Parts: sequence; structure tokens; C-alpha cells
Amino acid sequence: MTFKPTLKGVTFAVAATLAASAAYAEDDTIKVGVLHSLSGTMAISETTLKDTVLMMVEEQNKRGGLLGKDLEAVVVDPASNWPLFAEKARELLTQEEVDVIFGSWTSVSRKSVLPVLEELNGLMFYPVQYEGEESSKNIFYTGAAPNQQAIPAVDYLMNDLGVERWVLAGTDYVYPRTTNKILEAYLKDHGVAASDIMINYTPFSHSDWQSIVSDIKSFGSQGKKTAVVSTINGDANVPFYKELGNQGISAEDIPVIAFSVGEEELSGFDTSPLVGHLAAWNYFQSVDADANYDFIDMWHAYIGDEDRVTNDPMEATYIGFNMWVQAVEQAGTTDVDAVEKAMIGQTTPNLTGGMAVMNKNHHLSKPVLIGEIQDDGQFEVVWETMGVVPGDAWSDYLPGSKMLLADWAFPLECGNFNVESGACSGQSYE
Amino acid sequence: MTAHPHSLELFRRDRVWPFLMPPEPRVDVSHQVILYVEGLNLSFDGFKALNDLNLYVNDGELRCLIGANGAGKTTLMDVITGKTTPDSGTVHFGQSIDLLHHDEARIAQLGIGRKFQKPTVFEAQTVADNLELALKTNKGILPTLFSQLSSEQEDRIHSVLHTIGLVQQKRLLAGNLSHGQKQWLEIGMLLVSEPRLLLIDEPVAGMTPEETERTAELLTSLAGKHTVIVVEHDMEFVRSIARTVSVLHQGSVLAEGTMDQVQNHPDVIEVYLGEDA
Amino acid sequence: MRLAFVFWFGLLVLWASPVWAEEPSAEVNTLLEQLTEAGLRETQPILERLASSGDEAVVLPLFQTLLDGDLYYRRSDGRLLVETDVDGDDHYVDYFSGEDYGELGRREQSKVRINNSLRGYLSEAIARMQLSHEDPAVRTAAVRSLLDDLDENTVSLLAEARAGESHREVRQALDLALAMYTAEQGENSAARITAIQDLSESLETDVRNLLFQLSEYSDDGGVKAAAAEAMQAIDQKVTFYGYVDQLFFGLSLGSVLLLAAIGLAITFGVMGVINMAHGEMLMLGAYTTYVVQLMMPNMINQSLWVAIPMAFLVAGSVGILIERCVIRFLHGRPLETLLATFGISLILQQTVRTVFSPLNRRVASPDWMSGSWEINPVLSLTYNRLTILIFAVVVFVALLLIMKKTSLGLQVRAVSQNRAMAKAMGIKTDWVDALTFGLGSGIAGIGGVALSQLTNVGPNLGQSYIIDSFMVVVFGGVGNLLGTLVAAFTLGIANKFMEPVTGTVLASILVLVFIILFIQKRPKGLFPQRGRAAE
Amino acid sequence: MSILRSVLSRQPAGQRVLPFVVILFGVTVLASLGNLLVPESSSLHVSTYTITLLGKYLSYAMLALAVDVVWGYCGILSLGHGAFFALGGYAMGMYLMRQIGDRGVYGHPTLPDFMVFLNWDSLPWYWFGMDQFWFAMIMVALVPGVLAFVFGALAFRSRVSGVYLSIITQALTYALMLAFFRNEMGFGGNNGLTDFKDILGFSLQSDGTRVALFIATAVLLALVYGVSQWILGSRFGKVIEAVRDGEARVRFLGYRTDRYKVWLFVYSAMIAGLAGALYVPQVGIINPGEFAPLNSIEVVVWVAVGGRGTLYGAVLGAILVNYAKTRFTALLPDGWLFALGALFLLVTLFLPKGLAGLYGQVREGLNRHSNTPATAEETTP
Repeated sequence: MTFKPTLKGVTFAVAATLAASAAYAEDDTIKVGVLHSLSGTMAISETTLKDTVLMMVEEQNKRGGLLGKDLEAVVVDPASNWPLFAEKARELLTQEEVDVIFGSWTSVSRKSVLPVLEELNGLMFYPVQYEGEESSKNIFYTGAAPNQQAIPAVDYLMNDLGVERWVLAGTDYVYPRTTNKILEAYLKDHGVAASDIMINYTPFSHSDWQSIVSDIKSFGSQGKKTAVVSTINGDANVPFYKELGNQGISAEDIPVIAFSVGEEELSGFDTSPLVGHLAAWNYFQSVDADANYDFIDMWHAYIGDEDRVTNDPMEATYIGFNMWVQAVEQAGTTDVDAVEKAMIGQTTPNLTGGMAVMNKNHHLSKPVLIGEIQDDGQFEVVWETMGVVPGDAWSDYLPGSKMLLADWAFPLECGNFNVESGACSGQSYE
Repeated sequence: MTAHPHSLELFRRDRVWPFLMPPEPRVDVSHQVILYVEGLNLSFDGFKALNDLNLYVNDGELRCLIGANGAGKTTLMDVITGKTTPDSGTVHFGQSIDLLHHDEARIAQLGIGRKFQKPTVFEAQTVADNLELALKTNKGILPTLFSQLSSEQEDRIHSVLHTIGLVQQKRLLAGNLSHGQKQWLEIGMLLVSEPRLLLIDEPVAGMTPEETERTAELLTSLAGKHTVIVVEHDMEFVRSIARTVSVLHQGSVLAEGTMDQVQNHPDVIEVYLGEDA
Repeated sequence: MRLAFVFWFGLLVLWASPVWAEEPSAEVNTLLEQLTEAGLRETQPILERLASSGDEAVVLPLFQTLLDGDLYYRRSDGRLLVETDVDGDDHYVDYFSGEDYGELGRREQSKVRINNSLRGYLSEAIARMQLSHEDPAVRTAAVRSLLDDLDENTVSLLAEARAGESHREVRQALDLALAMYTAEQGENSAARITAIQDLSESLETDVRNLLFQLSEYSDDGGVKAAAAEAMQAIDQKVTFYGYVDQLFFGLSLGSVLLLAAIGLAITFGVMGVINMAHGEMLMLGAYTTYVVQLMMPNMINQSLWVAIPMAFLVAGSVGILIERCVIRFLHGRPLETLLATFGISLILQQTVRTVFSPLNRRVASPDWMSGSWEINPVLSLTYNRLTILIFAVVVFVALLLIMKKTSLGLQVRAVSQNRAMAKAMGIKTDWVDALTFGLGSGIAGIGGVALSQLTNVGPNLGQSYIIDSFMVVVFGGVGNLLGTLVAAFTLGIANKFMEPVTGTVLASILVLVFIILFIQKRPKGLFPQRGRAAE
Repeated sequence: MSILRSVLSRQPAGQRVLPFVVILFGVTVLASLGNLLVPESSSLHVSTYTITLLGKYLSYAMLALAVDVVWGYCGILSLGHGAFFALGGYAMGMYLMRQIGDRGVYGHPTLPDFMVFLNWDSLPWYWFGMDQFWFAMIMVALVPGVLAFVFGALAFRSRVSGVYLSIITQALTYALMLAFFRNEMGFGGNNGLTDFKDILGFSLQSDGTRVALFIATAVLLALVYGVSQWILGSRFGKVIEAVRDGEARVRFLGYRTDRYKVWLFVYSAMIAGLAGALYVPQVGIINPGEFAPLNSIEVVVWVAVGGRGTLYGAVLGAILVNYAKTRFTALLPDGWLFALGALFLLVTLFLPKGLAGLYGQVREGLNRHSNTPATAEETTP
């Protein structure tokens, strides 16, 4: 059939192809959707996670697949475009009919996908540390909540380093805003005066840090031990750290503790001037554990490059994937409702030598580690929590969410249950 | 219908609403002079394009401007039509209208039309559309949006088409016309806009001798009803139409008079034939 | 980092005894054994005992290696190792015997871990040991690093050093330290007040903090008043230097903008090509730097000198290619060159992403660009910013000379002003076009080398500078190189002086709004081309 | 009366509108029926995914149309139309946010979640009235319109044109992007507005609402198409085209071209705003990313690909390029930018009039047997 390139023909072609592609859902594989940006600004972080999921899928298939079927990864590229995340999620769920999605990095992409997941009853694993204040029936959060990263980090600075003055520096978006809000409340609870807290926000990809670093320098030279808590995002970190190094702010004078800087970010520049600055995560590549060494070997073998690093979101993906596999095996089906029920209470080894537990609020229990940057771009663990810390969906330090509780187990089955009013609001699933 | 007759008036399709009509420009020519140009000075980066230039043109006159390249002919036209603002000097249209206080569009609405050196017709539009755009009519936004050609206007366009000999090409895109035809079309656009004063820059450049002759006839016939200022290099042509000629040199008027007077003017001879003559 | 190691290693060899020297005494040996087994909290007592063992020849290099994070031990027997670079591979060498154990796997060796407080302890201990170092600069630095922690022991050490010190600067530093001690702990108020008055000349932050403490909490009224007065004097100077600092920041931002925009001032300003791929030329320059460093891993200090001409060639030839293949077909249609070059920019970005991966690449800074030039304790200019500022001006002057003094420049100007006439006069306009575009792109490539020292080297590098570049060129006036210079520095300084008041985001927005309004007022920029030719 | 008559009597324009409307409605009706009436098991079923995708394409088509009106017909290359689109989207988003009411995660009766989270205790003034659909819809057109008016009045009066104009429109959208990223602005910062529940009382998650939105988009696109065709077919349109080809000349004919340009720009901005408002409920989110300069440039490319200076070309270009994007990013994620970049190059080099001009170009080429490159003939900037 031939037609002139008219609007009519084209639109029909669109409709026809799209409709047709839905008809090919095969039943002999279990489909795993991968929703990570492969182009655009977020590609730099997310491409690694796509590779991690593909590696895990390959490994699982080597072990004989799942429920007697092979796993099949379906990769789409939402191109760092937030509305496209929703569209691609819909495509994965309705056209490709995937059984689970591993995806998203930024909060906004998760927020964009969330209504689609709830509408179509999909299942997604979100592997990045985030601001909390959310618990959806259809999402499992395998990254850290603020109480699994920020609060222990501040405890460490306060108790072990004797920090009295605080700079909270972040990129202007929701994660730093929430984290800093929580920290501000937390610090004030611990007797820190408002004049000893400096809060600063910068735009995405900020590249000229001269003034801010110099402000930090003078803020920090008032005689009290000062630390910077950095929630600066992605791109902006390299020029920030370069400026720190050049202006001679050493970790002994003013330590900077970061929540968004991991091995991957450090691999982009020379860390020798930054030795001793800190990061708080639930995993570091340098952790001395056999599970970790195995994982690193597997990663290097898969990616074919000994220089590639591993990082915390990769561990979160690893845990999420293994938990999902266990839950599917336990439920005997990939049906979302059954898997969701089976997920709660799942335990699986993490990469730091302990066990990760999925809690009723869809967040994990994880250990919190604090590492110092080394001159080879790795972190050296200098402190860790005694045991694991359960993730808290709703912060106890925010007035709006103090009274909220997430519990997806019977009988509550609510992501934001208001303890005071007894109401469960904001749910848009059926 | 008992509507007030005046309100009915509002909906007549051949009229725009009165409150949208700009006040009819009245050019006061009680002293017979329609254009006063006095003491114009203009320099670009040190180059004096106009140097204390004075020029008076009578109503209904046909005036030719001649002069070497860079004498300031085109710059003078730019100043009169509002394209360029002089450093000093005044330009008055009739007794009362100070042209320096108006922009190009207003000056055109006042009744000064201009034909450029290079024919600039709208090549992507038809010959008829080109003329329609040039019609003397309300040029405001809403009137233009809702306007329709009235039968008088269509007649007007048709008669101009006839004058410029493009009746056959009425529906042709202007871009497909020959160079001479474009020149004619541009003259037609001038005619259809019924200006009081026409500024015509090199009208016969690139025309065949026949066309040149017709142009000369047309321009002479225009004089009287309209005032015409022609800039031209073709001396034959100037001689054939000119009653009064002004010679521009280095931004000011060197001589003025009939062709013969000008040609025998000592200053002109000196400038054109060299100092040693 | 290997590079840093080489550097420090070199230093070590220069001033300390060779690393693998005599085997230490039994006491030290036991301590070292404990060191490899200790947890972070137990390390400091061991180090203190090591320091007090008195064996400086062993302890000083050991502490230095530890501080540099190069001290490892073998898991099997606890032998101390140093990580050493051998032909580009990390080898582990026995700390004492110098025996090379080759590359050891993750599970065979471990690092002797230190943390920030240990690092602090180590640098202080090293400083104390270095009070008698032969280099006066090292001695000064040692004294200054002790300022924040002056106890009786240290002070007596310092007083002793003062007695035998002959170098002027070291003496000044020592005097300052002793004055601080007197101001705080002096026997009578008169002595304390005199000391405080001496201190008011100093801009050291430790001094200021001490004075602040005294002015707020001192029991002695006279001391309190003197401290407050001294502090006021210091604060005035600090404010002044603050402005100087801001000005420098502004100039520095301006130089970055200049480097980013200067290539565009040629391609867009002179040729009228709206080159949306300009940012990618910057990116190519930055990646060239990366590749050059990959090819000469042991010569980072020299690599930039190779990278600059290379970047010019790479970006320049890509530019010529673009001109020959695309832009020459689009003469006189500036808006279409915008679309075409935008397409090119996407292709270049994706090419880089495919070849080098979407991850940022690590570009090392040469040593002469790290650190800062400390004019005084509150004013220090970072070397990289300073270098880039000078570099930007040099590039600008060079470009200006090319445009004004060479025949290429003359032809370029001729073609840009009147193509047909230039052609008629025998100028090969095609050739000139290609070279001009190549020149603009090449200059952008050089700008990219500079940017690689400041920011991320990744596929998005170009994108983040393209809008700024256009703003600078348009603000300065298209076709006017000097305008570009003035515009870049004006915007840089304006931005930096607004930032403290409005915050970063608002400052950028205000600058943009200002440019939009400015263009309304002067559509042709700060320095417009005038005359009929410009129409 | 005279208006109506003049609308109806403009035959040439009317003739061009009709086939477009017929095709558009045909597709719309078929797709809608395919979604609502055909059972899911059938191969003729049109999935909701397809419906939202088509809806998105049509809103993009409307945006492309808006750009074409100013660029193709008047030569104003706006690299900032994404700003008007996003502003319209935000106005709609604000309405949808207010519709959530107390169903947000914090359960606050009026404040959207992000405000509760920022500890605000009352709505900022510019959020008032946005709970009324009619008011929000006025804002959808008014806000972009006013911005375009202010910007246009400034720029066109001072005769900023060509490249300079393009670049300051880009600066405009960039500045707005930075501004909307700020959390203090009260538009949700980077996250923007999302998690909408319903529109006019209908759940946004039901197929019926989605189909209705899709149909509404199609109807409004047809309407806008018709009105634009009528405007451009009027003498106003002739003036506009004349401005594109020789603005100075038009001024000497007595038209105040700056005013013509301002009003056309305002009209175009309003269409863009409307397109944004239709886009937001269909994709479910609006955030400052829509202001990114890159987006605006992409729109220009759709128009260039389809063929500027023809309205159906713009619509065609938007739909085609976006369809290609959807397919490409699924099949070959790494290749998309290569393809898009190559598309830009090829179209500007070989198809200056876009696909819509392809037919004429081919015919001309056959007739003339000429070897001159197609590009050499183009005269418009």
C-alpha cells in the first residue's frame, strides 16, 4: 500500500503501528522495564544504572531465570525529559506489558511516573537516595531516606568532629530543600543557634563557585569548628570541589560532607586536593566485604573496564533487583499485588556485609557509612552506624509530616496515614 | 428596525468605523511650497552626507535631483521619508507638518510616497495584492484585518493596472515579473496610494528605451495633480521631463534652475569637469 | 591520584631521608605493628607515642607518607608498604627494604587508614618537627599551622625557635604566635594590651578569632576595649580586601565568558553565522585536552602547552569542515545557519557521547595551576583563575593582532564588509570564509582548554556556555572584538557584585533581563557598527 | 455582520481549511471510537497510550502552528515560544493543582503539597482564582499574551529584528526557566506541578477523559487552524507577509509594521499558551524544563521540516518529527540525536521549504533540469 505523505496517511500509520506493537506481548519471558535516561543531562548518572540492571538480568538468566522463564530487559530512553518519563512508563506498562520497572533518578522523574504507576498498577524500584515525604503502593524505595543519610552524618560531625557551625549548601530543588529543612530543625533541636547556620541555594549546573566558596571560608573562620553539608547536585560538584581545593579549604579546617557525591562523580576529576572531605552513603566501593568484592568483579567483567567504579545507587539497584526476584519466587507469580505483599519483610544480603530488610513503608533498612575522599577517587569508611537504620518515609522533623505514617501491611495499607486525624489521604490508586 | 441611523452607519461594510479613522491629513500649501528642507546636516562616522542642505519644492512641481554618487540624493530621500534622522535642520511638509516628528508609516500616510532605487515589490504576492497593499486606505490593524475591497477600490486598482500595462499579469506573482515590469509595478503602487508628494529614485534604471519613454510621459502627466521629485542619472531622461533641476554636490545644493541654466552654471562645470576647466 | 603521588614522592625524596632507610628500633617496630591493627580511634595514641620516641629520622617521613595516604600494609604479615607508580601501574613497595611486591589485589593489601582528626594531628606533629627545617618557607608555614592551637608546650617550643631564628619572615610569624599567646594568657593587662595592639596589624583569621573572644568575654576591661579596637581596624581592612576579592571574582568570571565567547565573536560577529555549534567547539577543545593528557600521562605539567595548539587544530579543522560542507551553502541566510549548526551541535554531542561515554572525563590540573597566591591571610587569588584571566587576555590580544595586522585579517574584514567587492578585487572569498570559520572555531577550542580546568569535561559542556556566549557577543556589539572584551568583563563583574545581594539565580536572571532591555535601547550592542554599510 | 461576511467570502482560505479539518476529524473520531468501543483484545483497539500520544502530538502541532504564524509568515524567528507554551501549561497546571483540594499527601484543604512542604501558610496572590476553570482558561491566553505584548512592544518598536530578536527571545525563555526553577517563586520549583487528579470533575485517569481531552485538542487545533488561515488570508495577512519580505517597504506604504508584528506575536503566543494548556493534562506534569531553550529550538525544527509558510506544513512537521522521536527513542536510544541532527542539516540544506515544499521543488527541478542548488534560490532570511 502506498500513500502520499499526507496528514491522514501519517496519522493512520501512527495509530496502526502503535496499536500493532501492543499485540506482540510474549508470554514466555518475564519482562523487566528499564526506565533510565540514556541521553540528556541525567544520562551521566543513569546510564550506569541501566547497565547494572542489564547485568543483573543477565546474571539471573545464567542462574536459570525466574519461575522457569527467562528475564527480558526492555530498555527505553526517557531522555532526561520529565513528561517523557510518564509517557515511557505508560509505554512500558501498556505496550510492552513489563512486570516490573527499575528506573528514575531525579525526584521529579519519579513524581512524573508515580500517577501512571498508580493508575495502571505497575511496580517500580527507585534506587536513589531522596528527600522522602512519599510512600506509594507501587514504588519501592531502595535508596536512602533523609534519616538514613543526612541525620547520621550530622550526628557524626557534631559528636566526633565537634562541629558547631553549619553551612547547608545545596542545589535549588526539592531534595536539598527538604534535607536542609530537616537538618535545620534537627540542628536547632540540638541547640545550634540560627546565626550558626548558613543556608545557600544555587541553580543546577552552577559553575562559578568563587563567591560562595569564599563566603563559606569567611563563615568558617569565626573560631568555631565549621562544616559544610552539601546537597549540591551532579554537574555542579566538580567546579565546586575544584574551587574548594584552589581556595585552600582543607578537610581539617572545614570538612564538606556530601550526600550526592559518590565514586562516579569523583571519577570526573582529580581528588588530591579534596582528601578528607566526606560523604555519607549506605555503600562505598571500598567497603571491605566479600559480597562487595564479588559485585565489583562481576561489574568489571560485565562492563569490560577495570577502571569503572561502583556506587551507592548501584547497590540500591542490586538490592532492589534481588528482593524483587525473591518476592516473585515467594509469590510464585509476577502479579503486582502479590509481589507487593511478598516484598514486605523480604531480606537480602547487601554489599556491605549485612542484610537489607524491606519495611512496611516500602523503604529499606540500611547501614549508614561515612567515608572520607581519598586521592584515588575512592572513599575510606571512617564511621558507620552500629546496626541498620530503617528508612523513614515521613520525617519527624517537618511540621507537615510529623503525624504521617506509611504502612502498607494489612490492615492499615496506607502510604500517608495521619495519626492525628486517622485519615488516609492523597492516594490515587484504586 | 428602529435603530438609530447613526448606529446603522457603523456597520456599513464599505466604511471603517469613524472612530478608527485617523484625522484626514491636511497639507497646508497656501504658500505654494509643499516641501521645505532647511539647514540639513548629517554625518556618518565623520563623513558629511548632508551639509547644510536647503531645498524648496512647489506644490505640483516636477523636480529632478541630479548629482554624483555620494552627493546625498538618497540620504535626502531617507530623511524626508523618516528613515534617517538628521543631526540638525528641519523638514516641513506644507506650512504646518514637521516631518522630523513623524515615523515612516505616518509620513507615508500623510501622502508622501517613495519608489526605491532597486525595485522592491513583494515578490511572494500577486501583482493585484501588491497594489491592494499600497491602496490609500486606513492602515490600522483592525480595519486591515476586516477590510474588503470596495468596488471603487477595485476600479482604482484596475485602472492603475491599465496605466502600468500589467492587466494580464494581475494574478501573477510579482517575483515572476521582468525587471522592467517590477519597476512599473512599483510605480503603480505609488499611483494607487494617491500621494501628494512622490519621491522617485532612478525610475528608468534597467528599462528599455520604449519603457523609458512611457515612464517619462507618465511622470510628466503626474505633475500638477501631484508633486514629483525624481532622482536620475540618465541625463537624456532628465532633460525630457525636467522643468526644474537641482544639482547636489557633497551634501548640499550646488545649483538650481532649468536644465540649460544648470548645465551652464560655473560651479557645476567646475565640479563636473574638474578644477582646471 | 598518581599525579599527586609523583609530586609528593618527588618532594619526599628531596627533603627527607630516603623512604626505605634503616630498620627502626624495636620499640618503634612494635608501635608500627600496632598501627596496622588499630581502629581509627586507637590510632592517635600510637602516633603520639611514635612522635615522642624521638626518632625523627624515621617518624617524619613515616608521618608524611601516612598523611599523603600512601601507607599500606600487607594483610598476610603486616609489612608496611608504599604505593608507588612504576611505569603507570600501582606497585606496592616495602616501606623499609624497598622491595617491589608488584601489583597487589584488593584482598591482599590494606591501607593504613587515617581520618580528618588524625590528619590534623599529623600535620601539627610534622609542623612541630619542622620548626627547625632548613627552608624558611617551611618554617613559616609550620609556625602558622600552629597558630590555632597554642598551648604551653608549643609556646615554649616556639620561644626556643624564636631565640635562634634569623630569617625575618619566620621571626614575624613567631612573634605573632608569641603575641597571641601573651594577649590571651599574658601576666598583666599592660603586656596583654601591648600584644593586642601588635596584633591589630595582622589579618590572620586565628588572630581575629582570638580578638573576638577577648572583646566579648575578657574579664579585663582594658583588654576588652583594646581587643575591640584592634578588631575594628582589622575588619576595615577585611572589608576592603573583600571588595578586591569580589572584583577579582568578577574579572575571573569575565575571563571565562570572554574565552567562551571570543570564538563566537569571529564566527557570529564577523561572519554573521549564528553558530549554535560554537559550544561544541569549546567541548572539542576540552576533550582534546583530555586526550592529550591520556597520551602523555607523566607530563601533566607540560600537557597544556601541547593541548592548546592541538585544540586549536582539532576545533579549527572541524570548523573548516563544517564551513565547507554546510555553511557555505547558506550564505546570507543567518537564521538557517542557526538551524543547520544546531543540528551539527547535536551530532557532535552525541558523537562525543558515543566515543567517550556520557560520563565526565577527568582532566588533571598542572601543579602550577593548583593552589593560590596568598597575598595576605584574607586575600588570596587562586592560580588557576589567575592563569585563565591572563590567558584570556593573551588570546584576545593575539586575535586582535591577527585581525588588525595580518593580511588574513584584512581579507576577513574586507569579505565581511563587502563580499562582492572583495571577490572582484581577487580575494578568494571561499578560502577566506573557510579560514575565518576555522579561526573562530579554533579559538573556541582554545577556550575549551581553559574551561577544562574549571568545570566538567562532558558532552554537555558546550550547552552550558552557548547562551552566555551569545549574550556577551550581542551585548558587546556584533562584529566588534573590543566590544566582546568589554561586555564579558562588564557582565562578569556585574554578576559577581550582584550575587551577594540577590543570590546566584536572581543575579543571572537580572543580568539576562538587563541584556534584553539593553538590546531594546541599543539594538546593535555596546559598540555598534555604524554607517550605511551596517544596514 | 461585516465580519461574518468577510469570513465567509474569503474563499481561497476556506478551501484550504476544509480538507485539513476533515482529515483531522476523521482521525480523531476513528481513534476515539477505537479506544472506547473496540474491545481491548481486538487488533483494531486503540490503546489509551496511543490516545495520549496523539493528544500530545496535536498539542505540539498547535505549538508548531503558533511558531509558523510568526516565523513562516512574518519572518520573526522566535526561539522562545516554549516560554509561552510553558506559561499556558502552568496556568492549566495551577488549575489542576487547585482541583486536587485536600487529596494531596499532606491533606491540606487548599495549599498544594509543595507549599505545605515549604511551610507556607496561605496561597500566594497569583494562585487566587485559579480554582475556577474559566478564570484559569483566561489566564492561559492572557499571561502569554501580555508577556508577548510587553516583549513585542519593546522589541519591535526599537526595531530589534532578525538574529538579535531570536537571541533575546532565547534569553527570555532562559531567564524564565531560571526563575521557575526557584522554589521561592511558588510554582513548585524543579518538580513543577504534577499528580493531578481531575479536570472539571472528571478523573484524569479514566479513558473517557483522555479521549475527551484528545478530541478537545483536535477541535481546538482545527479552530485555531481555521482562524489562523482566515487572518493570514486577510489583508492583514498580506501586510504580514509583506513585512517578512521587506519590512522597510511596508513602512513606506504607511503601515505601522511594529504594531502588526506585536499583535501577530501576541496572537501566536496565545495559541502557544493554549497548546500548553492542552498538553499539561495529557502528559500529567509541567515543570521548568519546558522553558529550556532547547525545546523552543526543537519546535522551530518541526516547522522547518514540515515547511514553514504553510500551516499544514507546520502541523505535519510537528507530528512527523515527534512520531519519529517516539519510535527512535524506543528502538535506538543512542541514535536519536544523530537522526535529529542530520534531519536539521538535510532539511535546511536541501528542503528550504520543508516537506510541504517538496512537491513543488521536485516539479520545478524536473521542469528546469537546472543544476543550481535548491538553496541558492531562497531569498527570505
